[in-house]
Amino acid sequence: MFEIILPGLILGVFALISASGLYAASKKFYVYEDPRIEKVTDMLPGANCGGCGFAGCAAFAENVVTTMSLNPTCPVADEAQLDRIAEFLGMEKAVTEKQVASLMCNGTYDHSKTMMEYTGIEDCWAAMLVTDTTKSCAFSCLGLGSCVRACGFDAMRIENGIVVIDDEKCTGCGMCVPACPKNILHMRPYSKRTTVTCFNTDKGADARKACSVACIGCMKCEKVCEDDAIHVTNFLAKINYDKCTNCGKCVEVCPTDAIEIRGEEVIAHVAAQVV
Amino acid sequence: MAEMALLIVGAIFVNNVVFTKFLGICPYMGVSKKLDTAAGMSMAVAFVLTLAGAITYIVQHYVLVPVHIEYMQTIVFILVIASLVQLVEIVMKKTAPALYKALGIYLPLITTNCAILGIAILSVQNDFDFLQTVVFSFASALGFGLALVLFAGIREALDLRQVPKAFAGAPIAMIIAGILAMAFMGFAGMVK
Amino acid sequence: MNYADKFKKTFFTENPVTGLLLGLCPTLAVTSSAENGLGMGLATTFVLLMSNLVISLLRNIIPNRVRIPAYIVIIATFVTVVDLGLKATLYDLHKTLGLFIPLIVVNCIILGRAEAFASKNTVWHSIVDGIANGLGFTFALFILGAIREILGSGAILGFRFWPEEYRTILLFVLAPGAFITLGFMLVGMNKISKMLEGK
Amino acid sequence: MEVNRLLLMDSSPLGRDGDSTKKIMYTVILTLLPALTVSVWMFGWNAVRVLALTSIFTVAVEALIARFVSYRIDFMDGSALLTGILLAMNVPANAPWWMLLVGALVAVVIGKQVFGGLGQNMFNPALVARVFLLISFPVEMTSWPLPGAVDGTTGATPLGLLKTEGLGALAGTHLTDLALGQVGGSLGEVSALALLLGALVLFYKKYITWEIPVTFIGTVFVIAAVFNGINPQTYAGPLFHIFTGGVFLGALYMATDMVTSPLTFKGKLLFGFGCGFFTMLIRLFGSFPEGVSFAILLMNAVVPLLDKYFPDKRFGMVKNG
Amino acid sequence: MLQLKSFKPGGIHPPQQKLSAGAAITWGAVPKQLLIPVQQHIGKPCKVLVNKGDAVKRGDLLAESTGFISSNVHAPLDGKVQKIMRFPLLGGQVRDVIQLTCNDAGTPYREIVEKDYNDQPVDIDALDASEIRKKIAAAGIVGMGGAGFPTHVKLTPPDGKKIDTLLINGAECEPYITADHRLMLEYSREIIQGTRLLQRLFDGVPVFIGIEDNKPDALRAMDEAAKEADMIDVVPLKTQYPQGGEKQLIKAILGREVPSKGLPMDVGVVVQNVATVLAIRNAVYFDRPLTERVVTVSGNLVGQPGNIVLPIGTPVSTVMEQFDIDPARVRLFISGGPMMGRTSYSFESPVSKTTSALLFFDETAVVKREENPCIRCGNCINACPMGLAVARLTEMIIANGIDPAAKEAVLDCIECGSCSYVCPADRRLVHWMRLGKNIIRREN
Amino acid sequence: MAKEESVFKVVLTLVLIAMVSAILLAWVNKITREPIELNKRAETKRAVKIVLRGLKNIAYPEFPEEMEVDHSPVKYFKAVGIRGVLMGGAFIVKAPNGFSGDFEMMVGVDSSGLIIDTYVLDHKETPGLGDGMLKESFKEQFRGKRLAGTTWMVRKDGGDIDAITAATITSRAFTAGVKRALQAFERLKKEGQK
Repeated sequence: MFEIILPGLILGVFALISASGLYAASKKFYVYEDPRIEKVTDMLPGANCGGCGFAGCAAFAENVVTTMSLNPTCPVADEAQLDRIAEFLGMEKAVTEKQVASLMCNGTYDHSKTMMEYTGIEDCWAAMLVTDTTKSCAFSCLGLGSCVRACGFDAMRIENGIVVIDDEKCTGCGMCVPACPKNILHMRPYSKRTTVTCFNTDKGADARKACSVACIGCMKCEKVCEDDAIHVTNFLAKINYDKCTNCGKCVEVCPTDAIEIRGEEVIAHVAAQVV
Repeated sequence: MAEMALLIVGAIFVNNVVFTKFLGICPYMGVSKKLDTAAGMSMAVAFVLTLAGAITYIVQHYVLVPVHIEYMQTIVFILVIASLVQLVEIVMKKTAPALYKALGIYLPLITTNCAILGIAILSVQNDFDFLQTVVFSFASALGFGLALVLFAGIREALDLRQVPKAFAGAPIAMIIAGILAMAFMGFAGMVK
Repeated sequence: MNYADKFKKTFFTENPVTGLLLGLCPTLAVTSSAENGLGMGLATTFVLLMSNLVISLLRNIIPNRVRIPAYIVIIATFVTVVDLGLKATLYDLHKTLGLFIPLIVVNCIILGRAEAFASKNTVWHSIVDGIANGLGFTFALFILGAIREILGSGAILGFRFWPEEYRTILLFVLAPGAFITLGFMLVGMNKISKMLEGK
Repeated sequence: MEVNRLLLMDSSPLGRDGDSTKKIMYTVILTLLPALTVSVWMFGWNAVRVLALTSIFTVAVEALIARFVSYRIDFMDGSALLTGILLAMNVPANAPWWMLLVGALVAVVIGKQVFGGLGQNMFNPALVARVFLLISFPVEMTSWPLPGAVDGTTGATPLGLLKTEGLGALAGTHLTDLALGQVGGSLGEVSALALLLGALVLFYKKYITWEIPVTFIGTVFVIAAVFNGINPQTYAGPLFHIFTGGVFLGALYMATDMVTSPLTFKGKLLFGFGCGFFTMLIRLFGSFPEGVSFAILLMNAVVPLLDKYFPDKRFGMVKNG
Repeated sequence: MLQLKSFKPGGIHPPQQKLSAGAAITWGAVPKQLLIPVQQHIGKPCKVLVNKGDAVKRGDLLAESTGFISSNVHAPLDGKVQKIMRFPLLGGQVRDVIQLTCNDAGTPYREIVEKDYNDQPVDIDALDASEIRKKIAAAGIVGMGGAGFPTHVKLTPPDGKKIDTLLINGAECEPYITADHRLMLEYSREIIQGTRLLQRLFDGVPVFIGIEDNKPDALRAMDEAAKEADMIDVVPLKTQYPQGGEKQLIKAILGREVPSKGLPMDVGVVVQNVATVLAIRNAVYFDRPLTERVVTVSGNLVGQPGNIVLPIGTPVSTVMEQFDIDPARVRLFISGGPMMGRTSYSFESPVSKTTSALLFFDETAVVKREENPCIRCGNCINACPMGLAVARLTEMIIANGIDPAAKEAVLDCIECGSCSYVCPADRRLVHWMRLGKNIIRREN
Repeated sequence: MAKEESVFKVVLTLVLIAMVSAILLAWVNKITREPIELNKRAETKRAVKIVLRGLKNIAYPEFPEEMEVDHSPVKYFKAVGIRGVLMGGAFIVKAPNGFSGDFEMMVGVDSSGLIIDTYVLDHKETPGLGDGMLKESFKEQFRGKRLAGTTWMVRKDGGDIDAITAATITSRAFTAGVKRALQAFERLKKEGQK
């Protein structure tokens, strides 16, 4: 019997030393840190595997709490755990409407003239170091795909010389906006589908010479809009999405097709949902 | 003296913890993305491994052996190591915040670094005396650090190269480890 | 819980070894043959199952502050049980697995599952989780061991593919071969996982 | 003025000199000709067989990858061929075909393509293959045909003799034999002078620089001299050590491989030193008779650290402004 | 034999191609219209002073500098402002230009210019340093070597920066370009006059005129002209590209190394290009603003390569007519030299203050470059005059992971093109470095 | 998360868990001790049977005895005949300086000092190379040899033993181990004659 009790006692002593030691140490050497860090650490799998790139779960939790972001994420935790952490930190997604990126250019190869053969690095910023534009319009999309590479959701592609955005795949993260050296990518609410597809601020004639679907600043849209949602400044129409109702009148009157309304059936669908 | 030198060379090169003993692979894969972290982890491991080597030696020879409960080695060692790591972490955090910043964050990872327990058990199996155990533990940690830092350097450089998508990340890391293990086999036979 | 799904997950997409890269030390160290891989896998499965079971039973009793030491003690207990048990029954296998039996303690899979799952779920679910993860681990080890054994010694589980006089690629049963084979296996498993997910 | 052809737009500079990757690769291959000629002269048709097989295998494997793994590869850019030839120079002349095939597979796949192909690899592909073969097929890789032996008799290399039987066994070997290649060994290990001859062209073309070869061979020389000085009964002389084995092939052709050697001056010096140091460490104390390939592989792994921590002095990095 | 001076590290030896070295400077006719870029310098943009329909006289101020680092733009000829519009400039940027219809279209340009210089020069000995600086600033002079940095700024070092040496840059290391070469031959006396003016600005510091040894006639002429001048020495330099880079020139002649991120004035040096010196001389002696420059016209499509004086704003198409170049055959059109010059896509683009050469090439001269993987041969590093690890830096830029230490190095790049020139893998190293600089600037 | 736990509870739980674990282990150890011992002994016994095969009517002790040859411990099972005559022995020796360190082997010797067979107990030699010593072709040459009349060195060193191809070092260690065992037997024999 003794040979069975003795090990029990010895390990018990070890455990006693270690537990009381740890307890005492944690009291004596107490250091304040954000209590949420510990809470988040608790919510993590605690494998301390380092798979997230941080040195252990606590370090990861600290990053989560300080940056308020679950990116990079924990490869071990499952969805539910991550959700719980997000909920605990109050990081739930805002209930505002999803934004999508839209291109303020329609300068396809058909609409504007290609002026040169650019043979440099396939990147819009790199191209901008060599030339301001590759087409007849100085404001147009270069079509070299810097935004496509910035998009982490496979929502963009280059087609016929300009970038095409898939509204469904776009998550509204906005990474593409600063990736564009021409500054022609803007965010708009998902349901507001009317866009001015031009960014040319040259005078009408010059703009028209550069691109067949350029906004010439003729003011027709401004006049026809009943909601005071579209205004022309610097020979360029701009839509105020707080006011736009997708009525489509501006699209009809635009003489150069510089205003576009995207997928009308989708609008109906969205409208139905809103109601 | 020569014996000690052999022990050290053996632990670092010939029987490298990572490449020939397969110990500490998880942190080896996990903490080797950046050189800074790799270096920090190496130092933390060296510290804890040496300390753990010494303490487990005492536990083994003054507790386990006298009462004939060698079979409890695993459970006692791991309890000691886990408590030790946590204790070091708590104490360091308070008394040496600078050091904690540099090493402390790697400490939780060390509990699950099998190199610590592995080396402790190996020291016992090899019948090392106290000094040998300490030297062996420290040298093994150096070997681990060498592998980690070498590997981190390679991975940093690899980030700049065009590794095929299918191989990027863990697979290429494994293959590199394989090639390194091959290269380390050149040291075979150096220490009898 | 959808069991079929759960098992598919732990075998492929979230396989502890090839998906989450956990428990790599034993994976690499003992897979010089399919048999060793199988043995190590099953030993780990046993520990995983038992520790999951006990920890989920005690999950409301163990105080938070000593959670980790407590879990480790529980895990270490079962590891020692396996160690002694194997020695008593399968002595030869124990000899080859050697050092790595005690190291099951620090296999991240076990502590990981204890923390992530068993400490938060009911006993029954924890048992299923333990078995699934253990078998996933075993599966990976077995495959890896099989590949290495076939390439490195031309045989698997005693069955020879080509006569003993023929050369085999020795490297595969040695340390470098373990890393290289696992590297390629990760690629393969990723491909399979993608195919499974694609369906 | 209407322009009917579009002008090119690109970044400066718009001119270029005539060098190309292909040209470099094929030049290196050409400079290997003297050494290859010597080995064919020594080992006869067997050498030709090994050379042809490895070349065909490596290029074929690369071609297959180019064909089936949709990855941009020009398998005729000479890099695969060069790897093949270097691999051939690292195996014995009587190597069986299947071993060469395994070697080619390892060199191209594990040594190069898994990293992303030309220029992306961290380790010298030919050496990865050589070490792989050495570990996998030790018997085949360590029985060397003797030069001029038609009957297929095999023997150990001078280094092998030194390792297994001590210095006494080398009594009959003259330094001139070593320098000219009248000893057993792999195709490329045999003639140091022929290798040097080819490498002179590379120096002239500036495809290789002096730092790595000189520090590599120099380190081997110095370490060997020190040990020989301490105990001439046990340790062979420095000239023996630099002329035997793969030191010249390694120092001139393998360690200087552009892709896997450091970029910086100090890095190169340290790299060469490390290669020499580990070579001698393994030769003197390890159980492998030859350490050149292990040493270079090891140092390949250190290259990123060397490049990072031993940068060249930048213009304008002057003290006190 | 005396070892000629040159710079270290790096440097390359591209073929000289100085086809127009023997062609004396010519003068064309006044073009029908000029397109005068509103901004031709580095720094703050100018404010346009004229409106559509305004009549302007040669020398009138068209656009005014708006700050210290800024530079005036003057009307090169009499005419009427037609329009102010966006227009592609040489080098591909689309910027505002002032369209001017010339009154004297067709008359020889030389006559108009020479009228100005027939007057008595102002009494330069009566001028003090600040007046000279003022005149230079008013004349809108910018660095004519290519960078276009406002000259008066360079000549006004901040307090505490002691200038002890003045360098005149006559290296002209770029292939093809001979404009400075011809200026040194034909206007050596005037250049020395300008040099002495500059010397006065810095209390008579010693002056070295650096000229590469591939221009022996220019060396002789300048030596001759500098004979009676005090403390002005002509230094022959071993031909090596990019000898004309400021930092390289200082290193070659004085052995001093401008610190990273620093300027020549940090080592007590001011460097001026010979063309700029001539412009300074004209501005101070005759109060003439900078409205014309000598441009080399060359390339394999040019039958008679030459050097021509052009009023700023001359559309390239006018020059092409004078040199009988068939636009339909042009495939590559470079303003500046082939190493650092920029491509352009419109023959209507105007010549500016910084246009040193117009080069026209057909299809045969074009090297189509496909980027191959880097084989780490190190050629780029050996060629880099700034001692940069180009291969590593570009790797980082491509992978979008420029580490902090590397950022400084990237910003040190002078874009001389040596690395790309020697790269066997045809990598667009300079373009990547420029992109890297751009990324770093965007981050800040 | 639970509220602040008391010291008492924290320490007690851990101690309890530890004690229960330890007691469990002690119990497992108790019931497995015997089978483990048996397993260990069974292996040695199996080896002894192999290396002493062909010897009839012998007895050897349950546990080996120990002596020292060249400062290295040698364990041995003395095989005695019916009348207590020394009929041979099984010697467990350390083969020194193998490729991967020392390895343990057993050598069986008959009464006249001839080797019956060899058996490697535990080794770490390179698979495919050093483990050639487990092959019949290698072991065969030792059988029937005795200490005298053979130069116990590999051929390369001027001895009579054919080394395993490409594994000279292993062969050397093996040969030295065999020699050690034979010396041990000679000593045993002398002691017996005294």
